[in-house]
Amino acid sequence: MSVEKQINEVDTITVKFAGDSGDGIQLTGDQFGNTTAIAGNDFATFPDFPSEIRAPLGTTYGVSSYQIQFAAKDIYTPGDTPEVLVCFNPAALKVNLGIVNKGGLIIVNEDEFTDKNLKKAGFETNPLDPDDDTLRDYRVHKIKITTLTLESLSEMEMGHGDKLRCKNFLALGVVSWLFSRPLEPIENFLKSKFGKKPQILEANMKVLHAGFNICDTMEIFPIMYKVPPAKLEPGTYRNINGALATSYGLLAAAEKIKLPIVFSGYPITPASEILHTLAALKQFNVAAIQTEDEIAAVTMALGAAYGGSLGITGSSGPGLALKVEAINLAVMTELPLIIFDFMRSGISTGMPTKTEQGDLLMSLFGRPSDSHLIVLAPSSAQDCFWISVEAVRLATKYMTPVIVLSEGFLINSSEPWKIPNLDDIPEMESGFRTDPNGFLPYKRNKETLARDWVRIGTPGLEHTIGGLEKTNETGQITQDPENHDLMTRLRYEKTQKVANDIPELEIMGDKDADLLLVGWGSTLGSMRASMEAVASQGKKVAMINIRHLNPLPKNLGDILRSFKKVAVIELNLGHLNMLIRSKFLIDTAFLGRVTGQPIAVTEMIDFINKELETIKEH
Amino acid sequence: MSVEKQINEVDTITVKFAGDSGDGIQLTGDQFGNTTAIAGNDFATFPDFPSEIRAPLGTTYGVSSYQIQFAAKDIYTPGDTPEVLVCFNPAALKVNLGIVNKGGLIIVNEDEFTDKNLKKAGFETNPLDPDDDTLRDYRVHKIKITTLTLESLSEMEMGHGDKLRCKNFLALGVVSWLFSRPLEPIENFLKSKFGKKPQILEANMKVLHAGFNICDTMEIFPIMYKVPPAKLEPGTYRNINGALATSYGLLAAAEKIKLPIVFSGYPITPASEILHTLAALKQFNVAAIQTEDEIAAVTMALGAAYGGSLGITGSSGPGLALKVEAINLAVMTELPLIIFDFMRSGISTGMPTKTEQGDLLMSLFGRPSDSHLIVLAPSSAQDCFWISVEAVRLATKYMTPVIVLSEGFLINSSEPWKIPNLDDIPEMESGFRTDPNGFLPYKRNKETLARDWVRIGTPGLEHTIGGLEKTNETGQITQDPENHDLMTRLRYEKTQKVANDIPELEIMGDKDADLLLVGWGSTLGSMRASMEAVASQGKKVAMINIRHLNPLPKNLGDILRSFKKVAVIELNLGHLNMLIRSKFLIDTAFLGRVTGQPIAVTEMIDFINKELETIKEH
Amino acid sequence: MSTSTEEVKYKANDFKSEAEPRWCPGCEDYAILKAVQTAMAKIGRPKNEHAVVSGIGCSSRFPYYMSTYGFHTIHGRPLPVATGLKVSNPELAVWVVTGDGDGISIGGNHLIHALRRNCDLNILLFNNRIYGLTKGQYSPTSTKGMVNKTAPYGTIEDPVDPVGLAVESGATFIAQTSASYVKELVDVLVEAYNHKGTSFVHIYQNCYIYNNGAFDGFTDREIRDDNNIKVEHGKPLVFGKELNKGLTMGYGKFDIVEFEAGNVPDSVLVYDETDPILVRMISDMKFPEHPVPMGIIKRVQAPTFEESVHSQIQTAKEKFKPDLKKLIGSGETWEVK
Amino acid sequence: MSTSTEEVKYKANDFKSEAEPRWCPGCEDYAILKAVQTAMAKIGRPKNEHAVVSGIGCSSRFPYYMSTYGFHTIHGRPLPVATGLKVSNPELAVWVVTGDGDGISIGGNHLIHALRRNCDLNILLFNNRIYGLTKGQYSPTSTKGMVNKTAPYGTIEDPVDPVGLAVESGATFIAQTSASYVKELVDVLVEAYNHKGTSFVHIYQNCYIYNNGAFDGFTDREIRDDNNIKVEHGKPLVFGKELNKGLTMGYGKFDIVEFEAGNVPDSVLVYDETDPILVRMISDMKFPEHPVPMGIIKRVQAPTFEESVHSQIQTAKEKFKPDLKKLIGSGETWEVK
Ligand SMILES: Cc1ncc(C[n+]2csc(CCOP(=O)(O)OP(=O)(O)O)c2C)c(N)n1
Ligand SMILES: Cc1ncc(C[n+]2csc(CCOP(=O)(O)OP(=O)(O)O)c2C)c(N)n1
Ligand code: SF4
Ligand code: SF4
Ligand SMILES: [Mg+2]
Ligand SMILES: [Mg+2]
Repeated sequence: MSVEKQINEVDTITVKFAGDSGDGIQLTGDQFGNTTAIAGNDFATFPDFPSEIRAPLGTTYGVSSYQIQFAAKDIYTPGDTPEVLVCFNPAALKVNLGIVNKGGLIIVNEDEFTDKNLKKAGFETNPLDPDDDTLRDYRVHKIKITTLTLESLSEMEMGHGDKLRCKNFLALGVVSWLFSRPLEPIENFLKSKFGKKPQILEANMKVLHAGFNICDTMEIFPIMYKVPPAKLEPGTYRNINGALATSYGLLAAAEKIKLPIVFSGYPITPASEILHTLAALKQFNVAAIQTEDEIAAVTMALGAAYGGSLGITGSSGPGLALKVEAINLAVMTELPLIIFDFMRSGISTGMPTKTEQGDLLMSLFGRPSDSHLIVLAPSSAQDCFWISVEAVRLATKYMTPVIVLSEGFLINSSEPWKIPNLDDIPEMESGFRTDPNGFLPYKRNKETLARDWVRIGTPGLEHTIGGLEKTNETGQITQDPENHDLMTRLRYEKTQKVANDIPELEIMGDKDADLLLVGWGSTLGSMRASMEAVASQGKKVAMINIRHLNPLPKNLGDILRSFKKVAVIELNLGHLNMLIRSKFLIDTAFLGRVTGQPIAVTEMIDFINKELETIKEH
Repeated sequence: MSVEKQINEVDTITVKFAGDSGDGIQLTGDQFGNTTAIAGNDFATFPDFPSEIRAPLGTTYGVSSYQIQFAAKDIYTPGDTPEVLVCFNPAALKVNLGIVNKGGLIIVNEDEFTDKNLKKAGFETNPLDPDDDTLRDYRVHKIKITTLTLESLSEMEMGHGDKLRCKNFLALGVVSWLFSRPLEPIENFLKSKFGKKPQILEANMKVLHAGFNICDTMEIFPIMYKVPPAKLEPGTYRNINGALATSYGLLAAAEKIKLPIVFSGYPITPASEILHTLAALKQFNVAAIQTEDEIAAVTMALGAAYGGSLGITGSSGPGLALKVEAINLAVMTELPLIIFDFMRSGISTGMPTKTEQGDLLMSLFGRPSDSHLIVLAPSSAQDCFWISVEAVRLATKYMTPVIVLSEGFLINSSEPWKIPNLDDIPEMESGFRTDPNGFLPYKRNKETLARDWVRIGTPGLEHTIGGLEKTNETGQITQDPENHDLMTRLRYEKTQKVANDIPELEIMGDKDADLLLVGWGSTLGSMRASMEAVASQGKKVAMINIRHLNPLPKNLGDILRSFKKVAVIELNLGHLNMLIRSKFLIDTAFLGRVTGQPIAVTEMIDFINKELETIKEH
Repeated sequence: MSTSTEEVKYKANDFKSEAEPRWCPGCEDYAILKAVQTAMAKIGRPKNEHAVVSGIGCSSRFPYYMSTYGFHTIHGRPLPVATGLKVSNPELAVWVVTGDGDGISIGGNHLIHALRRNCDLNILLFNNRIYGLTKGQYSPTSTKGMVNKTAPYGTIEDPVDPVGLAVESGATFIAQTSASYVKELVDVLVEAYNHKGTSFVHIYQNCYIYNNGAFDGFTDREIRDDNNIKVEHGKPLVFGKELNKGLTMGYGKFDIVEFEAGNVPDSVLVYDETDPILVRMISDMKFPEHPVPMGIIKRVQAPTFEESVHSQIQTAKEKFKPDLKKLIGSGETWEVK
Repeated sequence: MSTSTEEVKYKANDFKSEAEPRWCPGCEDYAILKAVQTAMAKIGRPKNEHAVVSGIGCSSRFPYYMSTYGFHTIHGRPLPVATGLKVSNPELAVWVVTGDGDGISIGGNHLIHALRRNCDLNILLFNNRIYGLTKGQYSPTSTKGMVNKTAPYGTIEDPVDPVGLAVESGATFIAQTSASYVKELVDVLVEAYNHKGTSFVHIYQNCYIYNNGAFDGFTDREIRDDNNIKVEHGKPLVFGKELNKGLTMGYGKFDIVEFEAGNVPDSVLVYDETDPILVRMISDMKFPEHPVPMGIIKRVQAPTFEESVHSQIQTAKEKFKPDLKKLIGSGETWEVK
């Protein structure tokens, strides 16, 4: 295909697809992401959808969207605001209008801008009317996506509805042309997906090419964009989201420790993804069980951990709330239970499909009495893989529950991932005790303070555990006052011991800076982007991202104290902030936002600049 | 009865009764407490019993005990260590041996010191043997309590077992004599209890007097004690424990706000007491409902609060754990749900009948996302009354859940209580909205930020609430990012507003001291006793007890900052301590103990002295 | 509190809120919504006297679309919330909307205990044999072997029969119907309301997106007359397109007899909704050997929970005057001067 | 895994721990403890191959007194814990000890779902119709009107029938007996063990302290033969001190016939533990109109949960080789040089 348009080479660009939940937006986004990956760009995505399954057509609350930033350099976020918005209907335009960059490109499916749809979306006038002001600041391209789809399929013998369902591939063809993307990856996908349905395959292929070709022939766009490949580390890459990375990490850990997985869960957005993924990967010795509720889920996993398997469960806030009592039993019995919490927005049901970092304090302190366990948090989609491995390593080595605080945002967002060599991951030991000699159920390893893990069934090691307080070493139940004080402290100390076994924190950015940004979890991306933006203006900033939240890395205190000012950034009203203040008595600055979205890089930059000003003034 | 013995007048004394769970120890203690009250002493009691219903006879883990300190002056604790120990069997002696003051008096039921019982209790030799060293440091009085009981009832026609069951009243007679106590209150009790069983009444009366008389005739004790009446504020007094005080406080509040109570609970030690008490007081418009579990308990109470009643529930740690999700719904829907947590020892089942202050952080932070509510804690048995009233006042005025952190220790322990004049308690307003004009479910009162409480059924105010995030004021569900941020902050601010409506903290002790002790809940007693003990050595100490734990009283920061050193004391590993450090960035000292028991005054005094030394050194 | 339907005071639309329902196009929840609004109009009480309490699920979005009082609670817990509400405000008409996941999986225990408590609630269980809101996992009523997101190799658990569970739990009113039988549904809802005590209404509801056609086997227009049997108190147990089949008492279960339409033999049983034996047998019928029963399966009178609670309060008041000053001043007291 | 009892390998005492039981003197929990130990000796597997999982309650203290593996979990949750254990270690004999509060009140939902799952667990439900450990509140099996700590004016809820609930939940093995029938109890326990799938054993257990004599009405030595009926597969349904009464098929329920001892009429039914109709009728009998059934009420074969879980894993392995490197490297990949 010869292309003679003006080609605009850019470093980084953000594109957003938006439409009805039924429009196949997520699929379109994913496919575009794939072509982007194969073109060698770095990228990050942000799928965002309503909690309704299929809200009534054309309503604003039914809008689903997929944002992707891709670049010729390392990038860390899906971008604050899109330069290009592809709207499948008026509602999608309505919802996203405010956020497109001035001068940005808006592509709309003109067919959908009917009076009825405009009214549904809450438009009083038609923004596509030549004399309407709404879109004055943008470069608008109207394409009759529906009509073109139907036209290009006019010869095919298939239902009208089936034809309509192809329209997102027309849009994909258009956008592929616009960003000089090859169509092969999408074609490959279509072939693998519809291999058994040749008609649908053919239709989608047709429409995809139609979309691409009309751009050539109809001269819709005066320019095309080109984003050159990023300079990534050499290796084999794939596209990964947090859901897959989490599951693969668990499988890798299970292989390394040579134990089967019993994953029991109760469906809940966004945690269900993990249950779905593992249920389809039973061949890796995974019993993936849907239970009657979250209490059954966590106790079943605990029963499996007691038996000698990897007992794992996962949920989101409302489900975690139900698991509290059982997690305390796991702390008391010192069993290696692993609990994933995919944090979502808001107290109670809140905004189930939106993201937040609101469960940190609950994970640390949300159990009756002094109850301590390990808390980890992945900082990116791919880090979910490594955190899964780490969770298995620490839970089994220290015989303690581990909570992994993951995020709705990480589950769904994707990025390029250099596929790791599994052989590089160290083997792990289950360390099952088999020797009856001198066995005492609560006798501890001197170094780790862990008690022995016994595979239930082992001859000679019969013993009973439970939720009542027990005598140190022997495990006999007792109400002895000093023993309870001792055991409470031992359980606490065991968790603290883990600090000797985790990597120290590494400072990113300028070690000589006055200001240190502190964050955890998914804010890594936007913090890094903000830090680099500020640094590029010649200002000094440093940052850390904490992946081990309990215990905290040993060098945290030293790092904090070596900066004039420490600013904590979180998607909550101040969880880590409270922890740091109480532990290190440092008067931190704080930026917390709970909008259900990542904090915009621009907002963070403002915050950083303000803090830098304050330091100067002093 | 003429008494010509030497009478030893003492200021304060601690007595402990100990025996098998079946020996009627708690009843004996209660009765002795009553005579003490009527004699005009101040006193404090500490009943302590095993979690088994009736553990096998004669075992150490089946020992039940009741400790009481009484005095001619104000006292604050049941005493660290008894000067007088009454042992009903060898196991009771075994368990309590270490704690009796050197030179203290030990009264034993000699009959029970058989070989079998000694072995059960784990004695290798008989400590009553003249040449046995075990009891060398004590003044031991052997009384054949069993034999004497049977002898004094030899003429009565009743079963052997029934006769034996009277033996605790013989002991009560003995102790009454020893402390120059009148028998009338006990007689009155027996008459009211056994009015319908004349034989049992007669037998117990006989035995009681027999116990008293043998002391006269058999010259068992060389001395008697006399503890003169304390100078209490004038008024009518009664003996009260925390369970009754809590329940009466709720009834008083319900009367003041003119609303019925729906109290729904699931049995659990030690919270069940409240359910039992209220179930027997239905005449006060109380629906006391036992549910299938704690989740039903809390949600039923929530349904009642939604309807427009006082919806109240109560539990202990394991039950509170199950209520987390529903409490978050109450925070989200802004309904006046009241949750009692009678804290008990240990994570998981722990030590169910023992006390602890381990649920503070959970109450504050143990819910997904940023979820804020009011947390109160009574500081003594009688304060349970006032905290109940305060909980109702704040929950209904601010339309928010309130957690009352009470303690197992407070439930069971008793003290003299000057009966309040109910007319002095201000009336309260339910403030139900009835006016449909301008009604919006989430519109807030400007001063309190509370939304309107609507009695469900009111015409014209129909609306729907729920766990999804809602638009400010209108209450329509929404996923608008900025709205969620706003609502999260509003919910937080509402709780903070309460600080304007609660009493400021009052400093006890010496305001000019260098050292401030900070505590909450039941440690009030031992902290005060310790502070006064140290003060009596001429050292300056001050203290505060925090009853409002969220929000904290407004003057807390100023108070903390006005002392050189702040020391936090808790029955946990540092909950309030963490809060204070993070909020005020003060490098506190800390004393935390989790033995299931109150911290001993002597231990606290050592701690205070050590802290005073440290201050001096600086 | 009047339930007269003679004077038409309300229209279904009076019970409709301004919010636009957010269910998928094609979802049968719409039909149930309409039926409830129609039933309320027939019942004739103003909207402020109704409260709709729901759990979490597609079905549980229900209260938002009603102009009555509504409480969208948490997953599995609408029943105790509704019980608390009813005990607090006994004059309200309290409706509970729940799903097969909400009401039988996570909320199964509350269901059993609510049914034996017999609080005057109207429970509508929307059974689509799937988890809709969380996008297609199996529920406790999913048929064994069904393939779905959490069971890519098919489910391995035997399904729960909601009506059987209700019978075993001692429910005093049990009805079964389908969202596609709108008229019957409305009638059942009015009767459920009229019943004093817990009414359990099991409604087959098609989830268009994740379990489409789940009930076609017996609700499809073509075949339903041969696969359903309408049970009605005092009426013979006949079914079939031509009403040519009937149930007779067999060996511990019903036998099916065929006859010429119109000539119902005496052996065909006349249904008695108060007879525990017939109730048990009707609910023990297994499709497809037997037809699926539709209508009011059980209705018996018993004291309601809230009545008992309040009558005990009354008894207590008669026995002990509620004098708080006296209570607090009771026991051994003493004067300090 | 041998269940042969020919060679006596173990004595009851081999399954006794050193801990002294802490139940009240007179508690029937002692008798059940002894029976379980005796049954284990008969079963003939070493103690390390048994695990006893319990909830919270007097009954749930059980594991401490056994020399096997034991897990004293939390209130109401022993069943999912045991299920996780059994799925993880299918070769173990897993016993669950629970109470009427633990298993039917807070844990009722897990019970229903465990029974329909059919994991190979042996569930022993100690029913004393009271909460023992928390000192005397009513339980879901307490008789209506019973006065106790939380119901000073009497309970107002209809009790749950554990066996009926088990039948409705599709349990594959259901037995009922009493702690005072030690020999029968031991036999039932051995059979429960032998059954592959969930065995539900409902045991009437007298709480000496808080509900003494609760079952005297039908377990008292004097009258029990007239008030119990021993159900046994293949044996006629006869009872009475003289074995002079029997059950016959009536109108949807059993009729009782009397006859001369020894002359059992043909109309008396022969029990079939696999017949859903007889099972339902036996469990629907209400005391005192009918005798209380004792023995094995139901026993049918069905795939167990853990078998199905592992066979799906097997199927998956056959379908997809478990190659993790390949999996992680799957999808669109690309090289960066
Ligand atoms: C404690 C908790 N666990 C899980 C969820 C997620 N969740 C929401 S609805 C639902 C099941 C819905 O199924 P059903 O009750 O059948 O309703 P339907 O959507 O099919 O109408 C689940 C698991 C939740 N909201 N809360
Ligand atoms: C979550 C939780 N709620 C309540 C309790 C208190 N509790 C312990 S045992 C029990 C009931 C015991 O009754 P049952 O199961 O019948 O056992 P029994 O003591 O009669 O053998 C209760 C309510 C608890 N331990 N945990
Ligand atoms: S997912 Fe199913 S049940 Fe839910 S709204 Fe859509 S069609 Fe209805
Ligand atoms: S309270 Fe009852 S059930 Fe519990 S140990 Fe005592 S007698 Fe047994
Ligand atoms: Mg459903
Ligand atoms: Mg019981």
